[in-house]
Amino acid sequence: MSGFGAIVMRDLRLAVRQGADAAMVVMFFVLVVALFPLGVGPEPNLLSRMASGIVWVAALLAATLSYDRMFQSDHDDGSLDLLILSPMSLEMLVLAKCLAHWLTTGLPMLLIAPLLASMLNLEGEAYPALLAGMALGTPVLSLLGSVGAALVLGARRAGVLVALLVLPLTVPVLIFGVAAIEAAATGQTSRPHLMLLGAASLASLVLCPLASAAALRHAAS
Amino acid sequence: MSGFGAIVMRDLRLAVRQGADAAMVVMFFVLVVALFPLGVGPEPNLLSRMASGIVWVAALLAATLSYDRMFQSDHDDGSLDLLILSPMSLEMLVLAKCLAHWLTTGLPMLLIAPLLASMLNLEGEAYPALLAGMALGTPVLSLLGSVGAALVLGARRAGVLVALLVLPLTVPVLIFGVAAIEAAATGQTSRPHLMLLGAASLASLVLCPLASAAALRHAAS
Amino acid sequence: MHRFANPTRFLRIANAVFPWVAASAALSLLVGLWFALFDSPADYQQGETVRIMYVHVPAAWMCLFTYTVMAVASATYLIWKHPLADVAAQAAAPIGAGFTAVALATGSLWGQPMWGTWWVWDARLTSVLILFLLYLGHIALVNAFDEPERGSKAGAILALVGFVNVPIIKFSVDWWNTLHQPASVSRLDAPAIDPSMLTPLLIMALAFKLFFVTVLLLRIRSGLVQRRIRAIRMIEQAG
Amino acid sequence: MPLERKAFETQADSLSATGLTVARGGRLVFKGVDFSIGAGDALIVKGPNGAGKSTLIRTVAGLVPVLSGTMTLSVAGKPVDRPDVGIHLAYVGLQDGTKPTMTAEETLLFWRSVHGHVPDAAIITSALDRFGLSRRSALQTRYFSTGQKRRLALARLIAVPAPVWLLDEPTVGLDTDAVAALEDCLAAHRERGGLTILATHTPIGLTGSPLTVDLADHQPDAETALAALTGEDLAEDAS
Amino acid sequence: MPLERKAFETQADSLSATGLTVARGGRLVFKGVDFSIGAGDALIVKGPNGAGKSTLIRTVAGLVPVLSGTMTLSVAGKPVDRPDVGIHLAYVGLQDGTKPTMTAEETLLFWRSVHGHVPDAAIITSALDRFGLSRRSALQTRYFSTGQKRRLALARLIAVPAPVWLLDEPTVGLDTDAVAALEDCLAAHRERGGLTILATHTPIGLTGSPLTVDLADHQPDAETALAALTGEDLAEDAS
Ligand code: HEM
Ligand SMILES: Nc1ncnc2c1ncn2[C@@H]1O[C@H](COP(=O)(O)OP(=O)(O)OP(=O)(O)O)[C@@H](O)[C@H]1O
Ligand SMILES: Nc1ncnc2c1ncn2[C@@H]1O[C@H](COP(=O)(O)OP(=O)(O)OP(=O)(O)O)[C@@H](O)[C@H]1O
Ligand SMILES: [Mg+2]
Ligand SMILES: [Mg+2]
Repeated sequence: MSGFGAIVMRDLRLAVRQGADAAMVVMFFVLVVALFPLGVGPEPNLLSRMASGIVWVAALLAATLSYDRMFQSDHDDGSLDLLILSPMSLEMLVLAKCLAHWLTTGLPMLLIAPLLASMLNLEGEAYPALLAGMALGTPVLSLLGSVGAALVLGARRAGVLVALLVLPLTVPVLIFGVAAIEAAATGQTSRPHLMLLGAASLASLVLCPLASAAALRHAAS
Repeated sequence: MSGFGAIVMRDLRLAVRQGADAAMVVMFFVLVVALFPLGVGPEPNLLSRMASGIVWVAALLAATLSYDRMFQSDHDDGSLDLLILSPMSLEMLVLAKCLAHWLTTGLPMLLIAPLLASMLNLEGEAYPALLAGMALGTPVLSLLGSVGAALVLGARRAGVLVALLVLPLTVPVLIFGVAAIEAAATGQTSRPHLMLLGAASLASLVLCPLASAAALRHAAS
Repeated sequence: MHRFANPTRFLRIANAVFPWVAASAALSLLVGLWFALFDSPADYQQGETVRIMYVHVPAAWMCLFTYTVMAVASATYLIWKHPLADVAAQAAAPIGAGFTAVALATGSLWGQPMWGTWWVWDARLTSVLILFLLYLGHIALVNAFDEPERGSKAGAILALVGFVNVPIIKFSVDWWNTLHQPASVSRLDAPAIDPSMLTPLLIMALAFKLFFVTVLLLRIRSGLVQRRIRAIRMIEQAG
Repeated sequence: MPLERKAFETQADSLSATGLTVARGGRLVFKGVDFSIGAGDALIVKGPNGAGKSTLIRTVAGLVPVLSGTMTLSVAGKPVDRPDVGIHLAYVGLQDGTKPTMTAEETLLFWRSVHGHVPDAAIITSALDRFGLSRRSALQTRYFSTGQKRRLALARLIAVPAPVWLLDEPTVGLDTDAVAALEDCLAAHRERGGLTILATHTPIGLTGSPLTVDLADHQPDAETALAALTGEDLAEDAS
Repeated sequence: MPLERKAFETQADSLSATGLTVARGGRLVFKGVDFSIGAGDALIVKGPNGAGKSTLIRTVAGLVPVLSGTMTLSVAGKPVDRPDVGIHLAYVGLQDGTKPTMTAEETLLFWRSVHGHVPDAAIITSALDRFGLSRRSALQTRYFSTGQKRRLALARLIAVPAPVWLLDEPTVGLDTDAVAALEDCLAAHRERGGLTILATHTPIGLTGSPLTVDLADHQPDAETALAALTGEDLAEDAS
């Protein structure tokens, strides 16, 4: 098995064995979505107007909570040193990590999002935009997250710090994702917004691994 | 200096030295509040209706992110073993920890909340209720947080797990806190809600240290 | 009561009573369902949808009941350290989660015709959703430790702390003006509801209780066996 | 508070255990360990990797629960009840309990006040001196090397006096000077009538003839392990 | 991919450093360290706590940047350029790099495939055997004791062959059997013409006459420290 595959497999295995990370992220996602109606009151029409925003904000926050696990534990137990010394390039390493992270975070959220949206009674015609948006947007979250996670390695209180670094960067995802849904809900086309999301995920697919790899190089020592 | 004071002082010192934890929690608080207008659109009247909810939800989430630091690092570096063996009672230890946590989390949020509320143009007459609510509510967050933080010690994925355990328990705080503001905003009295908050914080002041201490007792090994 | 806390003795008793409980559960369920589906009138206002009540209400009652059982068992475990109480609490959690899920599902199915929406964020519905998350959190916590002991203790403490939610659910409808209870209680308390509707409801409630006991016995048994297996495996692996 | 004063006036006369049996992660680690040491005695815990040395020491400290067996620390003639045992112990484990952003001096001062001692600059300095850290006393411990952290952990023994020392592989990562310093401290401690339990792989120079337990002789065989870990005994244990 | 194949076919002929000077945390750790070892040689890094042993080893591994001085690893006649050096190294530091929920076997298999080796059960088993872990091969490492984790970390040396071994206090926490096993491995490695750099406080039996660097002789005095840390040198270094 190639180094890439080995790392993805291992991270998935760890996620599954370590008390189902994926499940927990999803549960947090659900919790955040559940908190809002409590905060802003139950009026269905108000909620359905905010549905898209709430779901996306919840997704951002849930993802944020999960970033620290990307490299932190490898850093703490010394695995990262060994991975850096291994023959595989750091960029590949980062990509493998991001893929594993997306599979245990983005994908499950993508799958549960429609259910939550329906609980916030989102308009029916908006669902395709919601799904497409999340499918294009969640990878960006994982990729940007890797940069933040790599940058804060060795810093104390990495948890909150990474949130601070990454959240602002992921704001565009939030905006386009919501815009796409709004457009669909109001009967306009959501293609432009989705295109932008796609562009964002392509760009981050190219750039983020470079940035993360650079950060990782300095993280050792 | 008594053991209690020593622990409070030390935690504060650590918070200050370790890249200003307090500042980070507050910044996260601000970020979450800032995300919403982006998510749900900028209409002032809509926002002002949601202001109270948004601020409280943000407070809950920001607090949630900070729970893991209550005991985790002491657990990882072995300090907790020594604290458990020390002559001071675990309940006192927990109270000291909660006080330090509140001073570095609840208090700063309490101070900045009015500013954020005004950014979401909350009605003027609601501010006293907002402040009173947060003053009574944030201690509950710290106290309940200590229970969650103590429970997940040594658990895998403690970070997300603690969020899952504590958020549901803190929901009543959210509900009463928002209700108080809403009442004030709509010209009714917010006393009953504030009374309930006060009752909640008294109850948790008595019960949470016991629960946390029990959890800590089993956390070693 | 300590005599029953001994796993082996408990197993003997459990095995003895199990068939009867299971049988009566199945029977009452059949009878209840038959009444509920065929031998009870459709509601003059709700029409056939009222039949959802016969599943929803018992399930809803059970999700509160189960958590109470869990809390009591946990307290017993923490105070008297009965391993059996611990096994029982852990065995109850998934069942309770199941009942809660059913209450939520049937509730929202019922809500569609009644309130014109699958879901409203009123106090009761939300607090039940939170109860559901508490169940899941409990299950997650118990399984998140290397030391089974730690998981048990942590789970027990959480169960006790989380118990505050039960009265909140129970009285949410009285504390906050919600969409939920008015629709329900008026319907139940009103003389309009005649035995033809109340009897099946009560039979179903009984059936759910028996069903709970049945599954609980099963899970406790397998829980005890699991511990034995884990012990054996650890020994042959690590010697 | 009285609790806090107790800490440093005491003088333990004996620490003994009989039939100590401990399980971790659902697995029996060792069984039937007996020992008894009096004032000035040192007990060396031997055994191959994984025999249970660290576990035994943490058990004595009360950080790991015992499955069966008894342990008694008697101070001033009468036995101390379990929760208070910790007060009389100084435990140096594998983790150093140092905070990266606190200086060596602050660390020791903190532990003194937690144990209810008056902050006493002289003692702190002498403790740091003893382990050659005086030049680094004002340096944050994140700039410390492995061995320097270990030295700081050991300096706690001087800064926070206690009648019973529990040391888990104290020489790990220490250079020869530091080992010598530790040996002096041990000698002085036993002079004063202090008790010591010490797990180590490398030889440590100890005056007199220290007692030893070799955990290799206490490894459980399959049957006992199984019996001890399945419910029954736990239940009996609880009774 | 070629990168991955390179890893285990190589045979290093020499590793040398001249005038190695390193700073950490804005503080000069050691200066002017020179060494040069050829096939089959072992270099022992000595020095009191805080002298810079770990730092030196991590510097050689390329994990810590050098302030000034040069380092060259030559493989098959020609020097390897910095980024690729890691490929030829096996580094065993103070952290074991084990995951609590992965079994010993999985851990070694993972490191093999990361280094582009074919998964080879035989080698894994022999590696675990070598360090007396074969009976624990299917056990998750969270159940391992300190020394067992260390053994697993060392087993990596066998499971993932590399021409240059960098060992930082490899004997820490090992019992006598394990130390003996390590000594055998070292002998065999040097037989094969492998290079070894090794930091230790405790004596390790090494065949032949190993070279040594004593970092006590390379501690910086105040002015050099200052000079080295002011911009100029860094600039030169960068150029
Ligand atoms: C997902 C939505 C719903 C949830 C989570 C829910 C939850 C509950 C709970 C927890 C109870 C038990 C109350 C107690 O024991 O005191 C209950 C009872 C009841 N529910 Fe629901 N419910 C939902 C929807 C509905 C709907 C749509 C109706 C019909 C209009 C309904 C009618 C009733 C009735 C009649 C009772 C029994 C009366 C009583 O116990 O006071 N529920 N429900
Ligand atoms: N992370 C760090 N940041 C800054 N300075 C450090 C760091 N780690 C170590 N140092 C400094 O570098 C010096 C050398 O540290 P190093 O760990 O290499 O020493 P060592 O020889 O390995 O000591 P030991 O024998 O205790 O392992 C120490 O005196 C310490 O002050
Ligand atoms: N956290 C844990 N959970 C479960 N089992 C554990 C845990 N820690 C250790 N064990 C088991 O207990 C046994 C004893 O561990 P312990 O650390 O006491 O051994 P030790 O004698 O200190 O070994 P070493 O010489 O390596 O320090 C080990 O064989 C291990 O399998
Ligand atoms: Mg040990
Ligand atoms: Mg070192």
